[in-house]
Amino acid sequence: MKLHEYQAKRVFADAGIPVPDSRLASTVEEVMDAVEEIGYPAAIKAQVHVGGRGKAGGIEIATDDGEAREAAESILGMDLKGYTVERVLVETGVDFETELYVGVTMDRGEGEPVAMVSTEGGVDIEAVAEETPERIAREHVDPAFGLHPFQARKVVYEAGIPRDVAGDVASILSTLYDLYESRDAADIEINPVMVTGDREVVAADAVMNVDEDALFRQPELAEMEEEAAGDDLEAKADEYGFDYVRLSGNVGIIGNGAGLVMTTLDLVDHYGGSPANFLDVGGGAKAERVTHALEMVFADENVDSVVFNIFGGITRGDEVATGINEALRRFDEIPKPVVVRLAGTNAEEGMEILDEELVQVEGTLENAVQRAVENAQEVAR
Amino acid sequence: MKLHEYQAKRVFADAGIPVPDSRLASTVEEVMDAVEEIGYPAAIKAQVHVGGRGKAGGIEIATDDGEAREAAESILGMDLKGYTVERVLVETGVDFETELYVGVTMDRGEGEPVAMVSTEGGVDIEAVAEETPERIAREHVDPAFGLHPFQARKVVYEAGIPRDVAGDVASILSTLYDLYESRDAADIEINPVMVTGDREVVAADAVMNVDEDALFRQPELAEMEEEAAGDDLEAKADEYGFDYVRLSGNVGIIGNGAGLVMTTLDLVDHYGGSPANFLDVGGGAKAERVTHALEMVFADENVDSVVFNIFGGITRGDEVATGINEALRRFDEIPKPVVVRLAGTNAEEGMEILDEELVQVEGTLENAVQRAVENAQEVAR
Amino acid sequence: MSIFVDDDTRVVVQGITGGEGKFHTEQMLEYGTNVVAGAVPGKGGREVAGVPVYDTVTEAAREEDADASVVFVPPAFAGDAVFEALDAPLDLAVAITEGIPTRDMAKVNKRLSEVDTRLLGPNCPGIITPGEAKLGILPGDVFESGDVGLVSRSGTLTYQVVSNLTERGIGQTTAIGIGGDPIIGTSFVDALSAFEADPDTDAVVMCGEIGGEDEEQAAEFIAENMDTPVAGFIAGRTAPPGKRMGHAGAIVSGSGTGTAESKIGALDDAGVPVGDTPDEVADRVEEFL
Amino acid sequence: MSIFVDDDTRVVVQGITGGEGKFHTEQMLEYGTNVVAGAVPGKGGREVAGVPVYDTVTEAAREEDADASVVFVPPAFAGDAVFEALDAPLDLAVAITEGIPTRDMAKVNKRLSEVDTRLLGPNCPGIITPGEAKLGILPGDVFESGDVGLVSRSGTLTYQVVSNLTERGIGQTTAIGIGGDPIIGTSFVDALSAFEADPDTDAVVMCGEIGGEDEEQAAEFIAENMDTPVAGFIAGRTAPPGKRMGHAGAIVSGSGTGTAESKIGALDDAGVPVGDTPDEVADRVEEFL
Repeated sequence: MKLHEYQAKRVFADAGIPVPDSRLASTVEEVMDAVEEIGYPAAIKAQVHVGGRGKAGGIEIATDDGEAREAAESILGMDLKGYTVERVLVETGVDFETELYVGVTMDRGEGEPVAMVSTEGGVDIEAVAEETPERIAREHVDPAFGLHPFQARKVVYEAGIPRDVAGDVASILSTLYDLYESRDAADIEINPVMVTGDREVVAADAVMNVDEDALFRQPELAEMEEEAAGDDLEAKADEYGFDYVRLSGNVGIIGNGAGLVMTTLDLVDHYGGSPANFLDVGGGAKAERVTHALEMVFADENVDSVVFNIFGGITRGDEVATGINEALRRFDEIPKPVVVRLAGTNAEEGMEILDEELVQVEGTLENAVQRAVENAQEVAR
Repeated sequence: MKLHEYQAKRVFADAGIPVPDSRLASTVEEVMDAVEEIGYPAAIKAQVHVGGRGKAGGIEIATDDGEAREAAESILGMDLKGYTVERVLVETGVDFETELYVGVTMDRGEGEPVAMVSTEGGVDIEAVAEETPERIAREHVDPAFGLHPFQARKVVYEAGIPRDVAGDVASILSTLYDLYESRDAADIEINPVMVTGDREVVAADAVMNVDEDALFRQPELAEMEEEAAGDDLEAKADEYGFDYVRLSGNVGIIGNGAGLVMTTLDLVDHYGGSPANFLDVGGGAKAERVTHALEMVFADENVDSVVFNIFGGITRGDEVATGINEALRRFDEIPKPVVVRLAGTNAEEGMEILDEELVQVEGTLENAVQRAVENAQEVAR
Repeated sequence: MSIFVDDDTRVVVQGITGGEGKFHTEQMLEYGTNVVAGAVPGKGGREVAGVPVYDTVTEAAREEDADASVVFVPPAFAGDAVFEALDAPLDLAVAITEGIPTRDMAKVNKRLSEVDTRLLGPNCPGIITPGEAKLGILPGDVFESGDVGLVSRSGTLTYQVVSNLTERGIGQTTAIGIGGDPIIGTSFVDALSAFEADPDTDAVVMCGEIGGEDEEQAAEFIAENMDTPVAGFIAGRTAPPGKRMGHAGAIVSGSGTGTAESKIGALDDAGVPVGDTPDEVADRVEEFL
Repeated sequence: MSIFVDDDTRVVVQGITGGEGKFHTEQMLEYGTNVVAGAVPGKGGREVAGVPVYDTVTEAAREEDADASVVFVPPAFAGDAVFEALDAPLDLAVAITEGIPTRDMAKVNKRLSEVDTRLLGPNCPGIITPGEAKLGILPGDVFESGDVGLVSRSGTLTYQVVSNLTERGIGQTTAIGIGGDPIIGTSFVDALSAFEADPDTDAVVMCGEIGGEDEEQAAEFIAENMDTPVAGFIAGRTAPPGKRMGHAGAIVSGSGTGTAESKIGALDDAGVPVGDTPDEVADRVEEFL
């Protein structure tokens, strides 16, 4: 779960990391009130979950009321890569000399968190990591001990941070690690940390992703979660607790288990079709979940055909079959042809339960996918 | 640094450990107000730093006003093993079925904390440890990870705590370990944890010793420290920052370094004398500290003779000699004969500085101690 | 022969009194697995499916001589349950639980480096040595005893590939789901190395997926250390970058690492034929035998 | 020969810019110790007594090829400083600092079990190989090169016993103060075992004190593993139970463990003569040679 910049900055500021003075605003008038309080120059920054806000026109610097109003009017309500901007953060413009990068994430290869510091702040850090990895100093952290103070200093000095701000940057990194650990962050970063002319350090941006699996013990952060904006179907999937990704093709795919669903997508592609989505109903899916899954895929207007691929371990074929029948009986007419393939636990019972007036039953994965691809081609024709 | 029961209970209660309702009282009237609020039966418990309060008459149970007043009058102001009782804790009497023991301390052999649980609560746990060690279940804790929840459960079940309260006792132990760790305790225990008829668990006593070396980062606990009651000289030593222990003999001993001072004590004994104290002026002792040390030892009326034994590493012989001269010149007459032996860094310079009108100088430890013992025997004669 | 588990493995089920714990204990017993105890704090003294329950894993291991556990404990408590298995100590812990916070698994991972216990998972279907023992939730009747080892990051994909093998009469020595999380105990390399050492395993199937670099490391290991032939499958060829495909580990990062192309390329370089479909994997295996 | 340090040892001083750090750096240099660097965060680029200062121990070790450190950092930061020395990694860290919180040392102790670095101390006077190198605060002119190893929990007592030896012309291979805290790095057994392996050490003096069970363990080790003769001294015979005698570790517990009697008895049983006075210890050593 990704926090908005303004939310992450609140978390950082509460932990003692210096951030610029700022106000959240959702109308032009609120923006004007905010700039009156904080003065100029002021940054007006769209609060949406998309990368590259700046380049896309989501961040403006205003030096007077006219510019502030113009920026507010242009940003509020704008469409930023499919997301409507409903709020902006109005923030004191920081007069900086240099921009640094500080972050903590999980190195999954090592199974350990890694703290990162670079003097290449203010730019796309993934590009730096790709092109000049030596410009990012890294320090692995033993998760049982946490980040030792000496490690924070070490990585800061190895990154080449100037000595006069090294202590402050190390202190920000230590706090960032403490937040990473205590707030169950998946990753957490400040890009840039701005260094001002009088050698103060300020967190000019704030990124924090929270481990979804740990939200149960982070009630304050869980409260910050919003209904996923943007795609209605992805919001719906969140509500149902499905792993769902919308894609651009026309073959709807439902299955159980991430690997098998991915494989089904790959096979659709392999047999000349194009997947419309990834939808994993999860283990032990009961009839109701199956119904919800079918409803979701039918609701996607791009979908011309559906393949339903269940290999039962925990999930039982008879329950899936019942769910499919139930879901489909609600329709006067089946909106899109559905191919079902059941295997594993209680698969035979399931096959018998399935109503062949409603669905096409196939015995192998390959056949099921091929038939669904053909169905889609027919509908599209 | 040892907390009083009432202080430790406040720390425990703030952390969520159930404790009986209680009030602190320093007059009989305050005791009567307290019992009116909390009702009967009430325990009235002397708040002094001595073990075995109960046996020594420092704890009484009152079932009515008459008994409460009588207990308050007898306990407040009483002398308990040399300490005057100035405060009592007035506490709801708990109607218990069984008494358990729960504690955490450092196992120095392993260099790891150890959590301990026993069904033998309410008695002298050191006696249990001595006589029936198998009645105390122990679980070592990896200090990098802390006490895992499973470890708390494991040690509780292995101690034979009844299943219906095991979860609650494990939870108290987990909290106790968190306090041990976060509050820099040297040891921490509840003896007894009382189990009531309706299977509630309550911390009926509370012991917490804090690592003196960590008080700098425990400001709340440091505030609870009082001037050491009881021995005025030990209080004075605290003030000066000396390691000082008062003993029963008549040869005053000042030295630098714990091992060497202990050895000086042992030699006094070896040569037929009896040490009056252990006083370590520490490393790098300057003239002022030496002066304070001499004043302290002279102030002990048991002392008939003093031996001053310095082997300089950090500590320099010339500075010590200057301090001795300064301290002794303040007296019209030297109250007790002082033998000085200097060795190590700048020892020769020191020997030259020493005023032989004030002190007797010896070149070896053995000679110095023998002479001090003789001096004491002469004075005592 | 087999790796990691066989009919001598004595299993304790952590969380045996929960819905899934109970259901799969019955399934495991029915399969013939030697389930000797359950462990649930506060539930000691009961029985589930005829299996005695203890309050702690230590007690279960001591009283019933258990050497392996299957963890069905809910995610909030599962990290602690794995620590308990490592402490007992057992030889093997199989963590079925999905959704354990990463922070908890990072600490488990650290402890794993200090002990001898093998962890499978979390978020895995378990392990099966057909005809001898299954520890986990795999549907037993898909598997058949034989000569092929299988290791996979995914549960249902494992069943799919195994069914393609079994249908052709190709049985398995042992099949292992290592789990789809970013931090797991046993890796591809660990499993491959055990299969290489097993004289009865004549070929191995490795089912990878997008995300991470475990498949690339496995390819390197195979090229350098394995004589036993390996066939591969990689799920997620059509997955777009930046989208998490169900498994917490299955994500192609924006910077291009973790792609199916990279993994398939690495396996190709190591001489591992990669099937385009599960059935093609079975073709490759058939050619080996 | 010698143990742990010699004239090849390249030393970094942690906390070199502080009062004690600076004073003892000068003393160490004067003694001939190969002090090659200092490490103090934020003070990189300076010089102290002609020695270059770095911001981190890692940098100091890399740039000056240091393999040992002496820690003069204040107690609140000394635990972290030791971790830094272990991480660099150095072969030896000597922690002079007194008063490090026990919680910090418990964590250091855990890390010590995971690395190869040797820690001496904390709360110790250091180590000296007479004529070659001293790391710490020991007064160099008390020591004399020779054939006797010495290990002690106490600083000034070490100087006392050594001066009794030196006065008789008995020199030392290496003298080690292991420190008076409850949790220390190198133990008596560690030091004794190194002396036993050193062909130039013909006899060893071990100065213990009340508290803990290290002397008892040492006695057992001597009886089972040592051919080199050992003479002992135990301080604190007259200490009453329950009173802490200066050192945090020097306390006879109420339950009777840690007494001088127990330690002297154990050494007697191991065939180690225990002197009543430091001079008597020198007598025993003289008899060995």
